Amino acid sequence: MEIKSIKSQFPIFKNKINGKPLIYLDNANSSQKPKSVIERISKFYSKEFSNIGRSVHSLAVTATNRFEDTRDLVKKYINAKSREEIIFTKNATEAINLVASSYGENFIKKGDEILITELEHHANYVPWHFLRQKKGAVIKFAECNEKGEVDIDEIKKLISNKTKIIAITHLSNVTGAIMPIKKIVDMASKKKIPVLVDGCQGAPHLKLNMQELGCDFYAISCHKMYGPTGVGILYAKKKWVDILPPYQGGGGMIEEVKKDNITYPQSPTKYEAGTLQTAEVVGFSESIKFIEDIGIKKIMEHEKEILEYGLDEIKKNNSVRVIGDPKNRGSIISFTIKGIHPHDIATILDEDGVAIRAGHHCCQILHEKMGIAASARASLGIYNSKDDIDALSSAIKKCNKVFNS
Amino acid sequence: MEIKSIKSQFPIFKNKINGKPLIYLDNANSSQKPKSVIERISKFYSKEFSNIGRSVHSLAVTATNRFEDTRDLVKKYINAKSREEIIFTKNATEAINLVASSYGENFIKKGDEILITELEHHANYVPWHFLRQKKGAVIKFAECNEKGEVDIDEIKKLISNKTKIIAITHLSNVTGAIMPIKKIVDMASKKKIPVLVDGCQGAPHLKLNMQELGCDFYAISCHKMYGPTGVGILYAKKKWVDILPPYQGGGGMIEEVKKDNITYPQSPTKYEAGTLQTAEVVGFSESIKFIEDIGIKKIMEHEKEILEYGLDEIKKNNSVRVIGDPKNRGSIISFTIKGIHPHDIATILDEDGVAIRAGHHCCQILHEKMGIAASARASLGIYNSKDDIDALSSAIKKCNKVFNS
Amino acid sequence: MDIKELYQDIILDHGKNPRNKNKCKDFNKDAKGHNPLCGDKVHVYIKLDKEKKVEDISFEGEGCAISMASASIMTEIVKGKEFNVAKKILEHFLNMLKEGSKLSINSLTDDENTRMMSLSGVKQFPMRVKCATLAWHTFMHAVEGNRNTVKTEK
Amino acid sequence: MDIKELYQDIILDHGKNPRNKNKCKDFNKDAKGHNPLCGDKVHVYIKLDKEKKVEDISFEGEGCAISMASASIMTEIVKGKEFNVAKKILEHFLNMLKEGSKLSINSLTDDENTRMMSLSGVKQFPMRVKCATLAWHTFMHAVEGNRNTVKTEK
Ligand SMILES: Cc1ncc(COP(=O)(O)O)c(C=O)c1O
Ligand SMILES: Cc1ncc(COP(=O)(O)O)c(C=O)c1O
Repeated sequence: MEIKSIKSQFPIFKNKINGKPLIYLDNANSSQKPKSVIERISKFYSKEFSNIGRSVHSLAVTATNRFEDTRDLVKKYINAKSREEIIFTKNATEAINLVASSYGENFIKKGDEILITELEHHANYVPWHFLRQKKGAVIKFAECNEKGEVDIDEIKKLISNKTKIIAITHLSNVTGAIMPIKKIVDMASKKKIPVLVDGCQGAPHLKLNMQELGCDFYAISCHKMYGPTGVGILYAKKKWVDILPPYQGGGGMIEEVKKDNITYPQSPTKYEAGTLQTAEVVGFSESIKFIEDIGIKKIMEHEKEILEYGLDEIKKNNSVRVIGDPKNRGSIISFTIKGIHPHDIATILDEDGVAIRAGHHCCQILHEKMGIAASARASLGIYNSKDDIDALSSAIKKCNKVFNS
Repeated sequence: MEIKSIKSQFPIFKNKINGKPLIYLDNANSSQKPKSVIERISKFYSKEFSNIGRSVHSLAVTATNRFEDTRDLVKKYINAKSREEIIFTKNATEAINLVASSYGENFIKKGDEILITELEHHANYVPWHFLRQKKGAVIKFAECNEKGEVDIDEIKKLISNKTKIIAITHLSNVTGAIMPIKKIVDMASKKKIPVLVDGCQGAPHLKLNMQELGCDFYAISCHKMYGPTGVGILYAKKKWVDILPPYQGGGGMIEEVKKDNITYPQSPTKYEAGTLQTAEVVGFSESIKFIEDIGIKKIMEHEKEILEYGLDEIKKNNSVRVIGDPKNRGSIISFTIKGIHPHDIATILDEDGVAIRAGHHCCQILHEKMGIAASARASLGIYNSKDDIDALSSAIKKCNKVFNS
Repeated sequence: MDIKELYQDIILDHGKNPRNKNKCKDFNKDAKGHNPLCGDKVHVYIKLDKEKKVEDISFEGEGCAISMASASIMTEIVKGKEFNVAKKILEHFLNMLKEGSKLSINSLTDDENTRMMSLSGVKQFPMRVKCATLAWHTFMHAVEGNRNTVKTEK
Repeated sequence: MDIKELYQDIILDHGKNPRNKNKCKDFNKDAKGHNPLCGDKVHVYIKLDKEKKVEDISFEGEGCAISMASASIMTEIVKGKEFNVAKKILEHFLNMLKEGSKLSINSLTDDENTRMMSLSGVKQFPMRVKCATLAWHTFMHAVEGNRNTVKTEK
């Protein structure tokens, strides 16, 4: 694939970081935005802006159509069954909070069990913790093995007749492990347990097919998919949006408002309170088009090639320890360097324009399990090349030099 | 004031609507964006973008600083006491939901009373309705008089020792009534009742001074302040953010995460879960600068002049009935035309490029009170001029013609 | 686009003087429709015979000129017709609003076709399509015995 | 900006071989500090005499080179000093990190001033300022008897 031409679609790479070209390897945190997305937002504000859904003047009609067109695009892209299954949220975090609240408060009671894993991002633990506190539910953590993956048997083992939901990541943002979601859903659905998938890392890097995957809920952050900040997506199966109550209350999500009662319309309207992220959603349509223009299969192949090259290169350095060795790995290389704290690594790399992340990556449980407080993480996007990996490797060597001189 | 030069800062006015210049009178719904805001967002994505607060590389540092600079700007603009009092949300609706949840679920119990008014937008009723359903609380509606305002005595009358919060609009989005918030706060604080102000319409049109106003919570939607979509602000007094629990759970809002417990940092971090609306918040800094460059006092004077001219002009048409006649009115003219449904009005006006809103404006309670299902609403922004009012008047005359021919 | 294409005289007439606006006697089917955006509300009453022929039909409600005219015309058109025929007419009608196709339905008289076509201007005003179809959908609901209120989403 | 300005030899030395890294005997004050961003953690132990002089001081913890070096240097600097003097030193130190002002504190020897100044490179790395100040703030907390963990916000 012609990475150069893809990279040239991203204005940010025209800038220098500390006098060096930007090597952006912090994609699991947030991805950069192609020109088409940035310009779509500008154009929307400059030529088409209006609040949507509420007014009948021409601007409002156009804006509403652009917004709803994006919903159709998303529906198609993730192969959902109907538009009602696509709910726009602020981010993936809000999507999971929505489920924990609307599903949790109605279907989970004292003593019921919520099954998550040790791999989960705080976004897929804290909302369940709230529920634990409110309802007296129990959270069970499926164990992560030394390869940095959760074996399906570990999940199976913890299922009981009190299990009310399984909430699990699609692709670990620390070890890169890709979870066998379809198998887990098959197993869970036999016991009628709904499955929520934290798709934050899955969505930008894997082919999405909700009808095939079969999960009940899937949470997406658009800003990790080359899209604008401020918008996320909750996919929720029709059978759930038909019965779950609304989450936030306000304008737009009501049907009839009386002093003693309020009724609500159907999904997605029911779940989209107040003025929405109009420009962001419209802008996101260009992200999907960008991905589709390249093709997710090509993206997956390319990222796999760079990932494997990266793992090979980085392991050549004896002081580096790569975290996890999952059978099925995507887009993520977390590591530590002997004697150098991850934050020092990140600072030294930054001097060479190499942007990575250091810390616990919102996965304290996993880091504790691995006996470390923090790690360094290089995470890939479509614009990364072997050159970027080479820059990473030599910057890592520089860390060794600084600290051992 | 030189309105022409202000209007020229808004790219949208270069477009034609149905071949006519755009006369935008739907500002209470959402305002248009000046070039500086649109360009700030583009620049941020093109040169500075990164996720904030989490990484130590240079882009992340810059982005974080720009984001937090905006918080400082907001703090200063609304004269809050400290940065902890400024929480970024998705919109004003979320800000009110946050309070209804974090305050409501902890301080309001069965039989307690929530005092709102008949003027309230659904955003300031539905979240309390949720609480009513969950907790068995009672909602009391202070009556609106035929002038379209709520007399402070009506509020006083309803206060009891079970009143746990007063939630009230600053400026009605239907009648334009400006409520005497300071007096209400003074009255409430004597009885130790916190006051939440729905500042959606107040923020763009009135001088804001939280320390003088004295309210406990103030909700703002940035998109009505010439700012980006996808971002709102909750001002919450220090004494509340110190004790209220978080609202949504996820990354960024935690301190220490263990399998059996989670601790949280202080506000605002505690209330800002997940990846924030980075570009939107940074873009909003330009909205505040835009407003400050003109000066809110000048804006108020200008809008008052146009409002009075508009009321005079529109009342000259005998078939028009203006809704409400509040003593203290801001930026809003809602009306009906005899024999013509508001939606038909909006459609006919649109043909002349005049954008207004028709419907219940998310105030069904108020419309029911006034015995109408819907109204037409012209709402002002800084760029509106007497010419716009003249265009509105003649478009209204056209409605008469179409329907009486 | 001329506003008079939307507000044709037939529509203004039906909007101001809706036909069959009452609760017809002996109705055996009814349903409510609601368009939250405009606040349009209709309640359709039908007397359906055993062969599913619409013996009588009427409506109550309030709303914009388009929705009231559409309801009024709808009652005129389907009265005396078999449900299956009415269903076909609705299909043609929806097609006209969506595709802008000309309407010429065999089962209708020229005059009836003209009345139906008076709503064709709505196509240029996408936000108003729901106003034009509300009464029709509510009619379908009533016949099919669905007790939920018809809701047109925003 | 050169990375070696941040990671000066003194810092690397203190980072690798931190001084006073233990739980000192007979401490009568202690406090914990936490920097959620890096995961830096320190626990400072102080033996304070009645005149508020720091008779002994030590720390435990883990974190980046900057935070460990800063803690190590801090314990060396304040040991034996009055609390008020230590407080002044901290002021100068914070000023150096913020304003980039040169450091030359009367109450310190040349060598001590040099050690403190080895942290001056942090000014160029705003995200790392909290690493450099964590131990100092925790020291203040301990003496002032505040039992809450010191938290540096993200
Ligand atoms: C008075 C009032 N309150 C609340 C809102 C809700 O604001 P938002 O939709 O931006 O959350 C609005 C605007 O729609 C409003 O006018
Ligand atoms: C696996 C995973 N889940 C959830 C999140 C949270 O996403 P957001 O912050 O956009 O809500 C992230 C990213 O931070 C993630 O990597």
